[in-house]
Amino acid sequence: MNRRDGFAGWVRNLWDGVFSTMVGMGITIRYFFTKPVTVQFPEEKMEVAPRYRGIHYLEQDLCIACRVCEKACPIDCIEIRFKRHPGGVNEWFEFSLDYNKCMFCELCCIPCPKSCIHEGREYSMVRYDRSELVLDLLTWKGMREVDLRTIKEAEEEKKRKAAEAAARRAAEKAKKEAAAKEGDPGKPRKKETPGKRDPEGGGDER
Amino acid sequence: MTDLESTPKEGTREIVLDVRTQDMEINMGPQHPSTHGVLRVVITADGEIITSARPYVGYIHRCAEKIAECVTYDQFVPYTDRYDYLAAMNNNLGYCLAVEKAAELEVPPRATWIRMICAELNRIGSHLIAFGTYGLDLGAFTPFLYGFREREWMMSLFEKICGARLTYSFMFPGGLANDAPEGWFDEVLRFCDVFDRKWREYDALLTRNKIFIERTRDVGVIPAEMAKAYGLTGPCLRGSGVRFDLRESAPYLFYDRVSFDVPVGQGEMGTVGDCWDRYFVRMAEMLQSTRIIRQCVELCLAETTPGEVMAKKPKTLKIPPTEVYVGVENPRGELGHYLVTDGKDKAFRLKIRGPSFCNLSIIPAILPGTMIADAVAIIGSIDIVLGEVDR
Amino acid sequence: MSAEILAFLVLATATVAGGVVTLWSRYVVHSAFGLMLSLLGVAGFYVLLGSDFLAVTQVVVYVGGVVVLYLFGVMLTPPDREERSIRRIAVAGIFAVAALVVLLKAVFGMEGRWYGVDPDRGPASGGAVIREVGNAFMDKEAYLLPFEIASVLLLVALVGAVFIARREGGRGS
Amino acid sequence: MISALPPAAAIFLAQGTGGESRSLFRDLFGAGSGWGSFASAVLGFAVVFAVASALPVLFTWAERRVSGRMQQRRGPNRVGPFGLVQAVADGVKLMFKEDIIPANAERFLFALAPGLVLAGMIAAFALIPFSERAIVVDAPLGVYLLAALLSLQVLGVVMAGWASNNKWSLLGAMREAAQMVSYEIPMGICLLIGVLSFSTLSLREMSLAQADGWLNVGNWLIFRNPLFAFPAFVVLYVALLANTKRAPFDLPEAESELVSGFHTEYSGIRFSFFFLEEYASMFLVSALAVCMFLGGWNIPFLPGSVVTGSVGAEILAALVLIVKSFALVFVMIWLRWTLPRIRIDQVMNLCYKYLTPIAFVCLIGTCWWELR
Repeated sequence: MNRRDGFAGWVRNLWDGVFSTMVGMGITIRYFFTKPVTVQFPEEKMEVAPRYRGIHYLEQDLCIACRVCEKACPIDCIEIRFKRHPGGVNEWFEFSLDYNKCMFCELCCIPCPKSCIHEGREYSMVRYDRSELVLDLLTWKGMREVDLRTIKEAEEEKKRKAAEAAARRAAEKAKKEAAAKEGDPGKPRKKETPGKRDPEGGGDER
Repeated sequence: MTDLESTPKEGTREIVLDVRTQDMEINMGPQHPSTHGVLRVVITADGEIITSARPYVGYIHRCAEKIAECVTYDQFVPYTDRYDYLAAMNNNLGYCLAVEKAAELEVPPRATWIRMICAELNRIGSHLIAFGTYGLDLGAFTPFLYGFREREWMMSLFEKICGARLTYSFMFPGGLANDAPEGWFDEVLRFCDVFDRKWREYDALLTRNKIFIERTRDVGVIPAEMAKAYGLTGPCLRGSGVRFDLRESAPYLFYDRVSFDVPVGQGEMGTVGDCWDRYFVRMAEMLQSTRIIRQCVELCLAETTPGEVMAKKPKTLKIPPTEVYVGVENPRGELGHYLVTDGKDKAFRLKIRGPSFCNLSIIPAILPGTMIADAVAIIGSIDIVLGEVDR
Repeated sequence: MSAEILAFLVLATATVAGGVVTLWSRYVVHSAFGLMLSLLGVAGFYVLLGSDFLAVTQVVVYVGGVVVLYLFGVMLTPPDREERSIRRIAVAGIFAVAALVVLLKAVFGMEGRWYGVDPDRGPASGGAVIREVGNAFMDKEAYLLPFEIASVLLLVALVGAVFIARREGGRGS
Repeated sequence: MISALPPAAAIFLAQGTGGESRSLFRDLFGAGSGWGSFASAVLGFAVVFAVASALPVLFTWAERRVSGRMQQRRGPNRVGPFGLVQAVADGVKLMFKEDIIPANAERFLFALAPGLVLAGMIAAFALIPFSERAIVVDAPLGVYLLAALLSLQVLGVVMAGWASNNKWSLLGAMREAAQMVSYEIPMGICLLIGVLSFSTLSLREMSLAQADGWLNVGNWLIFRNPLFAFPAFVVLYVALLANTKRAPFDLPEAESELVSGFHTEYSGIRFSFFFLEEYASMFLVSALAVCMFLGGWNIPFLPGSVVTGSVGAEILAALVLIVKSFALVFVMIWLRWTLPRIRIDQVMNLCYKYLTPIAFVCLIGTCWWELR
């Protein structure tokens, strides 16, 4: 199509060059008079989608410290340190995410049995130092008032149960001693098992 | 400046008038504005004419294949995003298809349709980068930003469906992480319409520009036989006039249910297989992609109901010993995953065939004899992503 | 000391320094740049002499053209690290001394001031010089024939250069 | 500093060729030789340097704003109103940046080159007639001298490329040498057309000759001789684009090919010299084209006789010339952000196969037109 020799080709080339340049210039000048599409970042921020995978947040009161997220993370950027107390209460020391490594793949959120870790809509994370990029997601450390109460209650419960059990045992013993009878497997059902993995891959968390 | 004290290399040669010139050895990259990443090409040049070129790769090798043996099947998905980071969806897709084939998972049709839409959208996004950076390589800045403008919309579509803008980790073995949110399909259709209009603009601004044509036609010609011999795939192969597209020749997903053309290079501006042909194949593919997307959206809405996007699969996927190979048509060519399993929850071996790596292999063959400016045009027209070359 | 003498001294220094660099440097490129300096100095002399047309021509032809072509030709050459042979220096020296003698004779043979503008003539007006030059070139009585012969010669040289430079089967377009 | 020497020398050269000039400064110091002319040279240098370094500030801003808008971006908008002070801020930054000379570079030539590049451009600025009297040096050889000075900067570029001891720089320098030497031919021929039409070499006289006529535009060269002068104007414009290394002829610094071409190794204040040169010469060559083809300072639709004499009229005329030149600069920017870059052999092709023949045809046509 573009191959033509001799003078006709010369003229054709010249015309093509001038014409296509004009067309291109027409396009650029048209945009010259349109509004820019730029978003002026710090002043105006782009509306992120509801599903945006940004900086994590943790619903700590739901979290049962099952460490599933820690295991699911392909790059081991989650570190969880806690101490389990009676009454299903966890004394929190650390639930940190290393954002030097984190790649926001959401793999930690998908298997969570309680759906308590989420990727939020915050995305701007500017720090002066790399070490500051290790964020602790905990909203409280250690234990709350309510936890202490729960523990106390649990301990009291335990004590009561123990006492009851002791009493029962004593009674049973007495009974056993009195006559051979079937035992009571009454064991306190306290331990929460990690929930089954959500087969829908987390589903739509909206 | 050349140094005569070094012994003349094989590049030394005599040209007209007995002027003895010594070739200049230039390091193009790894830090060079137009090597598309950390590619290093050692060029021997006689003035402006290249006499030999040797690419060196491996600067961002990240052991993706080894990592695949150390993480579970689900956990590897984020890594697939990262080899061809411009087409993360397509990488996700290729990997998931391989795992699904090995595990014999049944993927719900809605997930398949959405996968197709995402793959094609990402193809557009990837080709837009190819288009933009190619303009950049040839000195035209504006098309780059126009391309980015449309790509931005495409990325926000992905953000709406999966929450990420570049590394999506959206497809998992068995289906998708999420179903499409409300109104997403409509926006996809709107995007297609607008994109088709903008495409005409790109065409007028860059594709049909005389300078652009002169820079790209008859440059870096890859004959069909040579392209096949070097194992090129994707637009590089089709640019040479070979009609080979996995979506057509070995349909996966529902590609056999939609109609589309496979653009091949026809030598419209010069020789078949020149830079312009490769470039134009990409441009034409973008239009085909919008065509596919429209059909997919229509069929998806007609045939499926929302919600069902993940196959039933065990909590920890364990695949009995088998080996599979699945190739998908990535924007840059055939992305192959060869997966060997051994019954554990991790792959025994995963071999990734990156299209860019194979396409790159042709550089030493076609660069000699061209000019340095052409080298930039040729490397750009092959459209490599170094993340995938090195993996 | 008038400004003119100062200018002359500066220009003379530049010219001679350029010449010395041209001769002494082992880098051919340095020589070319030295030549450039020397030629520019000569252009400055022409300015001082009020011959602006000649000065500008000197810049256009020698500095902008000849030196650039030299540079283009020699830019890729390595430095000449060979020992300088006594014979070459001797031959060059003989020529240099001979030229110096001739030049000195010419200089001291001049009457009146040998720098600056001839006080009797006054600075030549640029416009007038060009007109004179143009007329001389186009005048049948003056230089028309040599001018035309020279242009034909240049044309032949041009065609010849194109013919030589033409590579067999060059690239398209 | 070494870098400042060549510009001073060049302005001296330009002053020297002034002959019986009627420039403002000559009037101020009395038209004599000796210290008066030296002082006027110094003053002229100062004025020209000020103008030539103020314009790039404006043009870099314009370039970035215009390119931004053409790409649907905003361009600089943080520093000062509309980001106007951005260029100043950049200039200050460049001044305080570390000035690096590569270890194996030719230190002397490396330092000299930026000045040499600037020299021709600055001296050429002195020759532009902003109005009938606002002209630093009214050389009778105007156009010829200007062409000579423009041809000087190639030496600086070649020197920079060679002295950097960098292969990319060297390649850029070679491209520059080839390009400049080639494009001087069509440029020269097109300038010759102007000379032929007005039978003078002085830009001031050319501008004067373009006054009056129909609506005060009829005598502009491109309207007076539309058949040949207009194509010649286009050819000249393209050749000047190549001469200023502007896109699509920015091969010597083609950043996608040669990293940054001849100024790859330059940084800080020395780099700013190259930068200054590029942007100032954009204005310079535009003003040259305006003076020759677009009526110089003549105001359209306003008879020339109305606006001569008074100081206000002079300022108005200067403004008109500046506006016209800005228009051409805008087209340069516009072209840069539209077109891809040409390959070096195509640059040569364009020059020798297209521009030169067209220019010759225009020259012969103009001869016929003037003799008609």
